[in-house]
Amino acid sequence: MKNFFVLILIILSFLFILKYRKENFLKKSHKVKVGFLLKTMQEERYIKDKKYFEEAAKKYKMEVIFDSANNNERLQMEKLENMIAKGIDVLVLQPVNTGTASNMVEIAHKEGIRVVGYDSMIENSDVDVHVMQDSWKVGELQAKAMVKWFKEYRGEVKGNVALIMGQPGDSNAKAMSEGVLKVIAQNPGLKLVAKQSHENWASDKAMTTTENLMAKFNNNIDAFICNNSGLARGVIAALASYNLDSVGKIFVAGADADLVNVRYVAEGKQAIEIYKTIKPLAEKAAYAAYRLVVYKDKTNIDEILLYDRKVYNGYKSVPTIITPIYEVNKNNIDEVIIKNGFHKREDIYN
Amino acid sequence: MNKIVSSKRKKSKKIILEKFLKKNMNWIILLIMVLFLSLVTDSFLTARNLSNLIRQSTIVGIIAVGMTGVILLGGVDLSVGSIVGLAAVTVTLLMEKGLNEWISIILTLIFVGGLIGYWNGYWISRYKMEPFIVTLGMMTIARGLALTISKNSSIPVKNENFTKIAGSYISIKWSIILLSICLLYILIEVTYYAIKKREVLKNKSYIKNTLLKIFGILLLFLIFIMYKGIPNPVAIFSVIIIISIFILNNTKFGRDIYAAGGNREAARLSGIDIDKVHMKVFIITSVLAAFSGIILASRLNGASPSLGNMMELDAITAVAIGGTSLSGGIGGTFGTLLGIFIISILNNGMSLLGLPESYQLIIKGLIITMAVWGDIVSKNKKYHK
Amino acid sequence: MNKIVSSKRKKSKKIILEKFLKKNMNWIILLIMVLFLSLVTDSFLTARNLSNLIRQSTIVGIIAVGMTGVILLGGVDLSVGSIVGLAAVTVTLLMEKGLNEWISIILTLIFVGGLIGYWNGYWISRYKMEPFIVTLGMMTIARGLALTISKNSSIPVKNENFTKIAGSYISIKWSIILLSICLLYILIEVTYYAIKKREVLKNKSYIKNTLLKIFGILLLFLIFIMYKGIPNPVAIFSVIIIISIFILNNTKFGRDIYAAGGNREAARLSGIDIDKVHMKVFIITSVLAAFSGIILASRLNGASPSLGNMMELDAITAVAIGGTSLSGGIGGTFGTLLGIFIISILNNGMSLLGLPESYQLIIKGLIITMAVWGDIVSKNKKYHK
Amino acid sequence: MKKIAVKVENIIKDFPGVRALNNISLEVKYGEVFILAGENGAGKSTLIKVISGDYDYYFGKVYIDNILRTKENKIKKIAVIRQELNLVEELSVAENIFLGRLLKNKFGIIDWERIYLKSKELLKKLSIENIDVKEKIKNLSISQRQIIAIAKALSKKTDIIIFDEPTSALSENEIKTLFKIINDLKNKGVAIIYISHKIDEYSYIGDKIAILRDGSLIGRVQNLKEITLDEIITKMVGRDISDMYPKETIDIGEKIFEVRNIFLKHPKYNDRYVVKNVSFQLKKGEILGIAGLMGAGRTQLMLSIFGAYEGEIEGEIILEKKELNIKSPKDAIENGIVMVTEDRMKKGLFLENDINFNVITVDKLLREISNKIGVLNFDRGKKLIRKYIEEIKVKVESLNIPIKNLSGGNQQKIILSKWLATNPKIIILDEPTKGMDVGAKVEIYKIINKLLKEGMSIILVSSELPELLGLSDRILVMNEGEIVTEFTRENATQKKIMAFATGNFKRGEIDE
Ligand SMILES: Nc1ncnc2c1ncn2[C@@H]1O[C@H](COP(=O)(O)OP(=O)(O)OP(=O)(O)O)[C@@H](O)[C@H]1O
Ligand SMILES: Nc1ncnc2c1ncn2[C@@H]1O[C@H](COP(=O)(O)OP(=O)(O)OP(=O)(O)O)[C@@H](O)[C@H]1O
Ligand SMILES: O[C@@H]1[C@@H](O)[C@H](O)OC[C@H]1O
Ligand SMILES: [Mg+2]
Ligand SMILES: [Mg+2]
Repeated sequence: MKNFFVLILIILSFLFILKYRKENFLKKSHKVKVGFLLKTMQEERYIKDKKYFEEAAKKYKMEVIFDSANNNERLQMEKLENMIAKGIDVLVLQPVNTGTASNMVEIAHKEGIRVVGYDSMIENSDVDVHVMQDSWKVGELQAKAMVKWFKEYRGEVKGNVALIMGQPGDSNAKAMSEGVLKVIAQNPGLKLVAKQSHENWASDKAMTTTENLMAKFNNNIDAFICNNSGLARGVIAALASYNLDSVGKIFVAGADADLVNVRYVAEGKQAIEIYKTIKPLAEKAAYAAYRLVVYKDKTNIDEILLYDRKVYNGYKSVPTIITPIYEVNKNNIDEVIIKNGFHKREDIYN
Repeated sequence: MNKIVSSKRKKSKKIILEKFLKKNMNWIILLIMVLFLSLVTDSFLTARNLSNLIRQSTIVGIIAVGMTGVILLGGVDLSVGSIVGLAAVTVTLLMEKGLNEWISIILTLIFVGGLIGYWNGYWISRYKMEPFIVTLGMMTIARGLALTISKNSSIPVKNENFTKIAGSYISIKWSIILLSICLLYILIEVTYYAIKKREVLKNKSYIKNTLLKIFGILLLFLIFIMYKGIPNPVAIFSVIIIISIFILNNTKFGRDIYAAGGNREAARLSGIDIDKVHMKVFIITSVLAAFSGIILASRLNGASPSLGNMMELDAITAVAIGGTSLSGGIGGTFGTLLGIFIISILNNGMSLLGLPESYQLIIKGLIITMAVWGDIVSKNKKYHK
Repeated sequence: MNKIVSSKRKKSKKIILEKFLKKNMNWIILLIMVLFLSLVTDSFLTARNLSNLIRQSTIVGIIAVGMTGVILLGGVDLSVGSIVGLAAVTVTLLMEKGLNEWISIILTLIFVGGLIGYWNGYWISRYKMEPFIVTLGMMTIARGLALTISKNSSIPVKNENFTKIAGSYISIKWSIILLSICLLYILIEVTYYAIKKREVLKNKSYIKNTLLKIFGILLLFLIFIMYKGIPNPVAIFSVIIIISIFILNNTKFGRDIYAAGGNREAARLSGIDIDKVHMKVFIITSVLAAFSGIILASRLNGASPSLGNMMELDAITAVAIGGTSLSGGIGGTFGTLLGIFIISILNNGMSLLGLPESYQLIIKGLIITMAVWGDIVSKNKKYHK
Repeated sequence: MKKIAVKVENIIKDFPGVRALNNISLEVKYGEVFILAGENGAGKSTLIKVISGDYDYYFGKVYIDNILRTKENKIKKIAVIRQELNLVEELSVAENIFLGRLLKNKFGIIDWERIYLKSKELLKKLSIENIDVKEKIKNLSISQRQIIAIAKALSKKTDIIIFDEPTSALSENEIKTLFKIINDLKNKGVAIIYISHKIDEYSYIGDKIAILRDGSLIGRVQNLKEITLDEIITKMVGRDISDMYPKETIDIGEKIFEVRNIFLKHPKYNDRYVVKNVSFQLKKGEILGIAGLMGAGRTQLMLSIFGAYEGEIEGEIILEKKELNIKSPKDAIENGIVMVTEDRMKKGLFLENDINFNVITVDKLLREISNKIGVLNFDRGKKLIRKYIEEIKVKVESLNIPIKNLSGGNQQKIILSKWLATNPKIIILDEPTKGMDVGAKVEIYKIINKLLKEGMSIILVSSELPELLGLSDRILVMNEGEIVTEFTRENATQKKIMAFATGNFKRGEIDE
């Protein structure tokens, strides 16, 4: 019993602290606090996102409050709430789900926090600025490279294509796939023989799918287009067991330019990767966030920062900074990957 | 003289401390977390953050209430996470089709919650199949259904009323009134006992619980009055918790659950319809999961088919940390509430601390293990078989 | 005349058919699937596809062997999927640090498999904690560790030898020799019984099993000789299966598992060291999971920390479909093998059919439920409590 | 002088709230049968567990062959046949017999052949031929299991064996065989500790006796020749028991209950019947005894009447001229038929819960004390519980005591009071005093009498013939699922019953 009262006393003293603690106490620090909320850290690229963003924020003397949401949209909203409780001034948000993230924008806005959409479009929302590459374009670029490959290696654009998609329901996966599908539709010689989603972007599942497809079509598949690098690795692993992991034999495209895949490209195992430039993405996002805070009282984005164009997101035309995407092939690794500092030369070649 | 074979004898002071520590392991973990977070972060101990935290705990919390019943029966329900996703998608689709929000909600509760619960309950009670495997199957099926009907994409909500359901707060005035009523009720109860049944007041655990309740309500007072009032989902969750505690302790149905979970055969031979009890519990659990999905959709202003992924594990964890034995028969909702708070504070705290996801996972796993260990050690409970 | 109180009486012809159907439910499901896929797709019944299919089943298969032991004890191990990821990452990192492939493999087996198994076993046997919750904690921890040590990225393998471990085939010549030895062994056994112990040959289930084995080996002959020989992982898996069947049936350790799973108290009082049995089984399971992770890394030519996600559920499903009771004491590896094949054929078939993921999930969930239902009904097994 | 096998000194063993053993000292020599007597809860089983090394924590010393048992040196040579059998249901008879000590060949691989052969031998020694050693335990009846448990202990080839109530589920014949074996063992110099509530067995096989009451040794250890049975009983219960079977004459009324042509299909084998063509009647105020050997089908027959049989049932059940359709225990209870099942621990009690819970947790009672929407009225519940607990005279300090802390006798009384509270017309008692001491038995018998007076009728299934003969108005004898004969109270004798129960006579045949 006595112990229990001690316990209560301790808790009561907490209450005391709670009561006399003013919330604006938090806002005392003069540094601008920018919240950077990613959807997950469970892909290679996100380490870079974080690193570049923090570096850029430093330049603007902003304090970064970072978090990620384990690919879980509910969790992401909670993390946002936590960030707001921590007193962020502006938010850079990569939505887990592009379709349902508008609510997060609304929540932030209610607190007077402006939002920069990061990496993917936040649909149907009042988001202030987008900084993103165009996922649809990623798919389109992959498919165009494939068309080129057909011409080069097969002489004609005719053959079987398999589309290896990521997490079912993922909006980016969907956008990229649509980009691919559009190009395929434009080329009557191309036949889409398979279109398969993969739970959790699992590369081993992509490997299994590839094995099954190769058996089904008796190796008669000419190209695999994958929604990300991990999936492409699974495809390459499967092809390797038939000694078909070579640009000359089968076209494989991935996206993210993970180190291993860039290496595959260098070794001639994989045809191309799409490099979604992360550094400019992160830097531009930091820049936009900074401007949005500094020019808090201005409402017209045109007066605050430079952007490329306005993109309609279902609710309004959002001022959007588009960051470039590049095709990575055997010939341009130096230029696209190494010079940009994305991967080191010695990591790729040895 | 007797020689002591046992080496367990220790000085009594030490034993008392040890006993105290063991008995209150979960509370101690909670306290340490709270202390630590208050000291290390500026934002943990603010009304706003605490209000958030409590609201955040409601989604899993609602599911965990149902899960408590399932686990009391010695079963487990792995399908709840997928039901959350399916319900969220369904309710938004129905509204998109132009249905009124309440009709959509009711249809979802019946057709997602009710039917899936019935399916689970059917195989489990009719064919005595393991709940683990039946609900594992349903977990897969429901996720597939969610993907199918949503055509793999997320669905926005345009209905303002729907958004308000989970998004708004009970005004501060009403919050004060409601909380005061609760407080009053407890005080009346105590007075009643003081007058009519003195012996109850001598019961240590009754006193402990009452103090705890009063303290809890005062805390809620502080938090919610300082920040916007009671969030709607919290109010809903509170009602669910209270009802579930009441059902488990004060109704025949609740008794049947404990009996069926404690000794299935004895319960059957006492005339209790085990199958019906299972059926009901699984239906209620699914309906609660569907309800949780609806609230989530309202909070998120939309739904996507992957919502609720892995939530079943969070719910089970909360129940287990809360001291309900996974082999059935022992435990209850009050413990689950504690479990929910431990997990929520943990998640909230680590996020405030800005720990990377990978560390968060490690720490979370460790704390789960420790909390359940504490519970087991304290009550000398063991899993059998 | 007798009046019938129960309405359950049926005509005897119907009963015989029903009995047959029930008794062989899993085989019937398998047969229907095979028939259906052979008719509907051109590629299912090709040596190449079947060879693939069998190889694909080995990753989960190896884990399921360990899981069979755990489930025979009445427990469950949720951490195996994360162990796969952690082991895959660890072994590739070690090789990247320049270690030889065999040393890397051994270190991984010891430090990932052994240690995690020990951790799980420790809490479960020392404190009698529920395996469900201990391994749930470890599932989170191990995933966190995998993310931490890999710095969230995928790690390539440059070591050619390592890639060969799971990537290559046993040459056709050797495959023929190996399979012939197996066949020979069975024939010798039969002859031995025919001469020495006639009564065994009268045992229906012995004959059934022997015929099944012979048929199986002939089938493998066909498949592997027509396509490249026995894939390495399949050879490894076969060895693991055979050892595990042998251990479960013919060693003290194996019988101790059945005893401990069937009646913990009786086993303890018979002098069986329950704690040690648990410890061993959990260690073996983790080591097998780690091994599976290593093979997966070799197959994939690299590793990423998210590998093995949800694999625990596949393994548990295979065990359950294979007729091992989730409450312990009944079942075995042979059934698990059948379960693995059912799942693999299902996955392979749906992928050949080009079904969208969402339908695949629905069908998979239904088949899981039906298969386990068939097993339960056929053996009149029930879950208790 | 015979050598000392087991010696215990000043043993104290505490459980939360109970001192189960209080300063016990005694010694057991090789070549003698040492009887441990005492009421339920006296501490006999606890003492056995201390001796055999099941408990790590206790005060005092245990010597086996004059070597002190310590935590490090546990000395595992003692074979125990435990009260709670402890067999693994899913494993075969043979494997259970050799559990933990499975025979291996020289490669360390288990030698199933030898295990089966040895098991057969052992069973033969016990005169049991009809049990297949490959059969799973779960397919055996309780008495068969008991025999397997004995075989298991005997297989250990040790020279200290403890029997904790081995005969409570055995038929007379089996008991005879067992006694012969015990005698043989004794003559071979084996030390035997024997616990039983059947006091007449003591003089038959015992050499020495120690009597426990409430954890303490009453008097000194004596030679059985020095003490009479009455003295033993008096010492055990601390008072005189004048009449073991206090049968009171009650006016037997009209026929109230009847079953006609009951057939029970085996739940697994469609072509086998567990009970065949059973018909009988029961009158108001009557005790109908049912005798039979192990596996005669008595339990299954009763379960079927109670709606709890798992296989298919044919036949008619008629209560008060109304045909009943009983599909579950709930239906039976609703109609006033209740059953005290034979396996208390597994099928009767909620071990984790208190007395309160255990009494009130019957569907009918719960409904009685709840309102329309199912909310329980605890005050009403408590009143009900108190009333029936008082009626049956259970002495407990509080209703919040966990049921597992009560002795077997008190547990059984709690179960009885629970059924009484449902206001039954017919009570089925399946081995109601199994494993109970004489004192507790007499109390149960008194309760039975009281029930009859209150107008209930009782079906009593029991393997203890004296009990059946002492209490029943009529006795039915079952053999292999059939009723083979019926005796009135007056012309029933143990011998006649056994003749029919063993199948030596068939229905209609007249004995002698
Ligand atoms: N594990 C336990 N925990 C708490 N109390 C126990 C435990 N085991 C036994 N007891 C208590 O110890 C006392 C002695 O029990 P024990 O089983 O030794 O009696 P017994 O003489 O064997 O009785 P019976 O004839 O009914 O078998 C009883 O009061 C019992 O309730
Ligand atoms: N659930 C069951 N499954 C299979 N066989 C059963 C089952 N229950 C009982 N039997 C069989 O039915 C027969 C009758 O058993 P029952 O328990 O009714 O006998 P009994 O007369 O009560 O004998 P006792 O209780 O002394 O063993 C036995 O041969 C037993 O093996
Ligand atoms: O970069 C990819 C991202 O665009 C997608 O949404 O998720 C998977 C990542 O690999
Ligand atoms: Mg005893
Ligand atoms: Mg019986």
